[in-house]
Amino acid sequence: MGQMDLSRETLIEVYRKMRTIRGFEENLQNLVAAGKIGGFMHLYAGEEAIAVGVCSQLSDADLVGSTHRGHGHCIAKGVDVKAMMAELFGRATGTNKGKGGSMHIADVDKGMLGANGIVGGGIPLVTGAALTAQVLGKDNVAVGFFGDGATNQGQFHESLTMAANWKLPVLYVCENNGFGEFTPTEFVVPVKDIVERARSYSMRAVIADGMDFFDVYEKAGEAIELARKGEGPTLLECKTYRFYGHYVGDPTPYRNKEEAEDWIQNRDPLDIFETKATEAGVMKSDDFRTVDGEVEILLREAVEEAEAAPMPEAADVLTDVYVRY
Amino acid sequence: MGQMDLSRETLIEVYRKMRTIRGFEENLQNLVAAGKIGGFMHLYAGEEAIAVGVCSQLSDADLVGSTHRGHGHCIAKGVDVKAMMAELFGRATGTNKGKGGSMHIADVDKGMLGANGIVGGGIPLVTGAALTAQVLGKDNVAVGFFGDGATNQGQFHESLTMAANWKLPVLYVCENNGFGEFTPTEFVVPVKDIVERARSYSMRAVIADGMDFFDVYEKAGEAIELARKGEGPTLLECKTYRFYGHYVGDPTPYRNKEEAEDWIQNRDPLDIFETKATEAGVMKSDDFRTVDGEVEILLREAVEEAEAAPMPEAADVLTDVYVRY
Amino acid sequence: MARELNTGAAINEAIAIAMRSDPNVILMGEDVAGGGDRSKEGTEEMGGVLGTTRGLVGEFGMNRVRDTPIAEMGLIGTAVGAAATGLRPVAELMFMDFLGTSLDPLLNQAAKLRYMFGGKVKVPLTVRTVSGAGMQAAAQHSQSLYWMTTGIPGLKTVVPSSPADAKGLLLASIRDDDPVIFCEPKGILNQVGEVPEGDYEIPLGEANLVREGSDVSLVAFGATVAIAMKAAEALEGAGTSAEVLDLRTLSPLDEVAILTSLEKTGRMVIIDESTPRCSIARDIAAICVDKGFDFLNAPVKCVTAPHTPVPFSAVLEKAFLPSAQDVLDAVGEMG
Amino acid sequence: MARELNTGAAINEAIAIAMRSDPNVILMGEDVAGGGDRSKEGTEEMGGVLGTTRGLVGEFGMNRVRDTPIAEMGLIGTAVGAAATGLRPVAELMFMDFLGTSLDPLLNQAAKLRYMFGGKVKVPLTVRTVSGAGMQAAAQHSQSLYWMTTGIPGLKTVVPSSPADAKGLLLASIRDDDPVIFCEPKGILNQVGEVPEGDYEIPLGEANLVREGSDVSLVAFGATVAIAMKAAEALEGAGTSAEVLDLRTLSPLDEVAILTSLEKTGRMVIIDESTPRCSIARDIAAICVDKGFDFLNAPVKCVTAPHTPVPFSAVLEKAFLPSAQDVLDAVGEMG
Ligand SMILES: Cc1ncc(C[n+]2csc(CCOP(=O)(O)OP(=O)(O)O)c2C)c(N)n1
Ligand SMILES: Cc1ncc(C[n+]2csc(CCOP(=O)(O)OP(=O)(O)O)c2C)c(N)n1
Ligand SMILES: [Mg+2]
Ligand SMILES: [Mg+2]
Repeated sequence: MGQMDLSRETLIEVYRKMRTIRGFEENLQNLVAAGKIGGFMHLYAGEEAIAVGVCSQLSDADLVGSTHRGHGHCIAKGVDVKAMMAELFGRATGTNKGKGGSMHIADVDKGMLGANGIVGGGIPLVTGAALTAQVLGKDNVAVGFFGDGATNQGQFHESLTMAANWKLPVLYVCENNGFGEFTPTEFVVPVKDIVERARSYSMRAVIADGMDFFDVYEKAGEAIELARKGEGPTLLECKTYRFYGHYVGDPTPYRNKEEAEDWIQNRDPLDIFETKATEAGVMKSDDFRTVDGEVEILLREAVEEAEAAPMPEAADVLTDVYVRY
Repeated sequence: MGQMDLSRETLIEVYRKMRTIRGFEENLQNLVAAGKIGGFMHLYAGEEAIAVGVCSQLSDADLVGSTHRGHGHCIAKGVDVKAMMAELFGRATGTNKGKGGSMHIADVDKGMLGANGIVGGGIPLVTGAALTAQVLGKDNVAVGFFGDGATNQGQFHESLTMAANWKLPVLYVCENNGFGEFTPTEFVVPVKDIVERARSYSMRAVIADGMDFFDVYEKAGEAIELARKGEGPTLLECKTYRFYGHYVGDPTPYRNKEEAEDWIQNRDPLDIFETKATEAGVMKSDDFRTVDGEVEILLREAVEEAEAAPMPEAADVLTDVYVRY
Repeated sequence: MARELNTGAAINEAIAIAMRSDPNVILMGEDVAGGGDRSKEGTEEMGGVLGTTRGLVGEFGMNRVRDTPIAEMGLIGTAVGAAATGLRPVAELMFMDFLGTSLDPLLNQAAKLRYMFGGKVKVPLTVRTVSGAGMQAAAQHSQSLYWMTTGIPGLKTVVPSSPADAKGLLLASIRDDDPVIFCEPKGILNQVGEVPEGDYEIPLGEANLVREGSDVSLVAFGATVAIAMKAAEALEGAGTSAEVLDLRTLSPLDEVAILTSLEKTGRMVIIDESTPRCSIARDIAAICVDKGFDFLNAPVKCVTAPHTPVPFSAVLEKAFLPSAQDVLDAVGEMG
Repeated sequence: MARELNTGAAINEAIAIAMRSDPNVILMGEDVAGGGDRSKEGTEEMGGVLGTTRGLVGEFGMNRVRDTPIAEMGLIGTAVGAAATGLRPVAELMFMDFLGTSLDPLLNQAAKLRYMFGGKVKVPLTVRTVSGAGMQAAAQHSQSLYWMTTGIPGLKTVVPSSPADAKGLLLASIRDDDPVIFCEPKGILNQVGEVPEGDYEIPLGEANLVREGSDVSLVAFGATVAIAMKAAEALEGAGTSAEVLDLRTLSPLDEVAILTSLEKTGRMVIIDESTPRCSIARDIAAICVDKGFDFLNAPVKCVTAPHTPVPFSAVLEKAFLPSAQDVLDAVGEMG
């Protein structure tokens, strides 16, 4: 696919998603630091091109499973940003009625099977979603996002084995950001590229530049098409970097300062997108600044409305465990 | 290593081990059918060359972890055959005082960390044994035996990842006998050769003919030497076949009759050994028949003594849970 | 004449009925189809290591009856994902001991998704699993871990005590919209009994009063119901009238039935083949000393296995398992 | 002046002392050394996600302080294998919820090896893990699953309630020859208190009577000890003398101390931050209604969280966790 086959309207929406994710995370960084939001918070900033590159090719019927670093996948999959913000504030109006928080934010109506606090825990879930599609003969696909660290989990190995055996319509997207918490990937993952691991499942595997929306879009697109056609799963490794620490508050002493600077200054996925879309003559600087402004307003409203929204009732702690009691 | 570097004395002991395993399993087949021994029973007959090929190069300080199909590994590692038989009869004189049975038969003094009823469960245990050696700077190694089916377990994936990262002195021996219970390997293991899976750990991997003692001996020997020298782990895949069903009583409708006949008639590891050792002029027919007779006597005694041995006291159910109560 | 089946066959029939009546029901697990030659679909298959699912692949085909790798975390996790997205999977966990290799998708996903998502998803999953001792299968193949699944909010746990109950409870479990752990105790798998034909459900959460009595309540479930019945007969001989309550479902628990029986008799023994600490037996005893305090005329006794792994030797396994004699002793100790 | 430390620092000190006094003690877990530049051993490290093990790699080096992959089954399983072959590993399971991904080596190996082998092996493993709610970490990072490990014969389970206890109990756990699950409740991690210098052990299996009283026994452990103390003070104001027993160890359990207190007061409330079914609270209540029946003057009350997952929102998490008010209510209900 030529990268500029996408229309201006589409690219504007792509940029809007990426900008929204970035802004959402920047807001959170401040809100958590200010003590307004509690819980464990992992930010997606820096990895926007992956979530948006993949999810912009999915419909609501396609199912996505995510990680502890899940805000980006939610926004990319079309989950309402205001309801997300309300969730993080623990409000009754949140996506999960305040019961989930950052690590469990979800919206099944949008095909978002949830962030997941268990590293590797989302992988079998999307494998199961793909199984549903296959058993029922539907043409929707499932996509599982996970980190480099998660590829060491048994759940990764077992799920990919099953998907390979059954040729399930699933795309596994590894967001290789070079670290699992504070430990560099190369200390604990004994392969140079994560794609090597696909050989254990005779699975199709592709590497993408996770900072470049167009590269992710193209490679994910092929894989999704193959999956829809019944040609089985792909492991897509996206090389990326997280711009903040592992969690909000992480002082990141473990990472190389120059390396971090280089990624943040020179490989920002939003900058790369802007440059490419501008150079191709499809979008103009104004387009970007307009979106920037709109996103800023949206997020400001999201925070204000979330702060003003009602808390759940204490009695709500008892509901939603079972369908039938 | 030239295969006939081994002395006649050594080869006689090798054959004795293989013959003992075969005879042990044949006895069990009958004893279980006769209702004299209870529990779940998985026989090793057909795979003798692997256990003996590997374990004949290990000392008591080298640690071995096994599977539900563990009698062969125990005998090869030097566990007392009479105590083993007593264990299977549930006697107080058994290796495990009657508390373990077939799936947990063990003798840590002989470096045998036990059969294991959990598929894949022995793999982290031997990885830990190798860690002990590395931390304490000892030169002993650990060996984990497991089936083709076990390579689908998360414990396999996680353990090999750790061993690769740390270059642990461990040899992983996959006994690929073409089935996991009743399901052919190719239906559930999405690689042609199990060694492919070593790529996921950048691990050295070798295939051996599991029916040929000499091939296993040579390839295991190299791997053990590398491990002892601190050069890290190897995955050794041994192609083999189990002569009986998955468990005693399994009618094996799922396996191809001709294929089974072919393995049993033409690829019996004892026959192959006898032919090679005879052709090389190191052992004579008489040597074999002498061992056969000695083994028969040993096993007859083992069964008689086990049957005559005392049962545990009912009160023993309460002991050996904790070191300190 | 009434038709008799063993528990395994009753379970097989329940699965077949559920699959016929709902195309979203699938069966998956290690060897549930049963290996063999895939070109001859439905022939020669083994149908699970104990043969419980034999023949189902023949009727329903390999799209709906799936052999999985030996990978419980993946198998159960995939079933959870399938359940959350429209299927109603029946997943077989060959032995309950394998919760060790499959806990996460049950503990952290199936049990919690609905709650974490604010009620916006349901997980209609049934995990069938063989529990209990009695086959000399030793420490890693004999555990009664239903206390573990009962302790996890969001899961339901069912333990039938007869072929007929197994069928009706399994049908109800499969059709329940919550994740259910359905235990098949080794002690009842070969038990033969009358099993009604056709489609029927036994509701989850309702205990079954299998014998009425006035002097002491024996609360049991699964394989211990037979022990309780045997003890009740012996007690009758000695002039003590024992009531036997079969819980059928451990979660949700029929507290009303338990307390009603306690109110009637004032004395209770709970018989549980698992180990004692944090067991179902103790859970129920605690409910009695809280909500049933005024009814109590004697100590509540728990008859359980000892706090040890399950031993192999027949002699030891027998000493490990609770017996009717243990129940009589407990009643005796009550004074 | 007495030296004060928070619980995390007390734990760090205990590990350092254990490692200094025995070369077979090693520390392993995800980020326990703390990532960073391996060429500068011991510098800049994070020391665990909560910083508890900071600095240890500097003193003991990377041979004895090992960062593992995010692979709990492999990490804990390897630690079990190491423990069975001569080391005395301290393995960190970052959060107790991750029992989901690490149960098998604990349930089916560590807990059973000794028994299955007829007593011929020991597994001197300590698994340190953070338990409990209170940080809005939601359903998958807030569980108090010590009931699960307590229910497994062969494992010991320890839950300290203060920095000083954490240090002494951890030293005893590491030196114990059985596998010990050592819980570090979120509720006490930042608690500051006096901690004795040097090497001392607090024996496993002995409860600590932290407050004497005559009217009601409050049995607590870990983070609920503070709740019990608060309730005891409030009760004192209302003229009720409450005794507070800190269990310290859940397995082995100090039944004598529990029954002695019950004998004295005749009334008991057990406070447990886990969910109710098959909980420690109910386990103890069951012991009371069996062995302590003659001492009982009132229903035994269990104050626990409800039978739900742990919610995220602060309002809901507060409603989920037991409070001193809940204890007062329970005492009130006893009549
Ligand atoms: C089963 C499990 N183990 C450990 C953790 C703690 N943990 C949370 S995020 C994380 C690092 C994950 O690394 P990676 O998969 O590379 O994702 P990233 O954070 O880099 O996006 C860890 C260890 C967890 N949440 N779940
Ligand atoms: C965790 C676990 N899952 C399933 C089983 C049941 N089981 C016992 S042996 C076996 C087959 C193992 O196949 P493989 O690893 O190839 O070994 P083989 O029997 O062929 O020697 C299975 C599924 C088990 N014991 N443990
Ligand atoms: Mg990462
Ligand atoms: Mg096999």
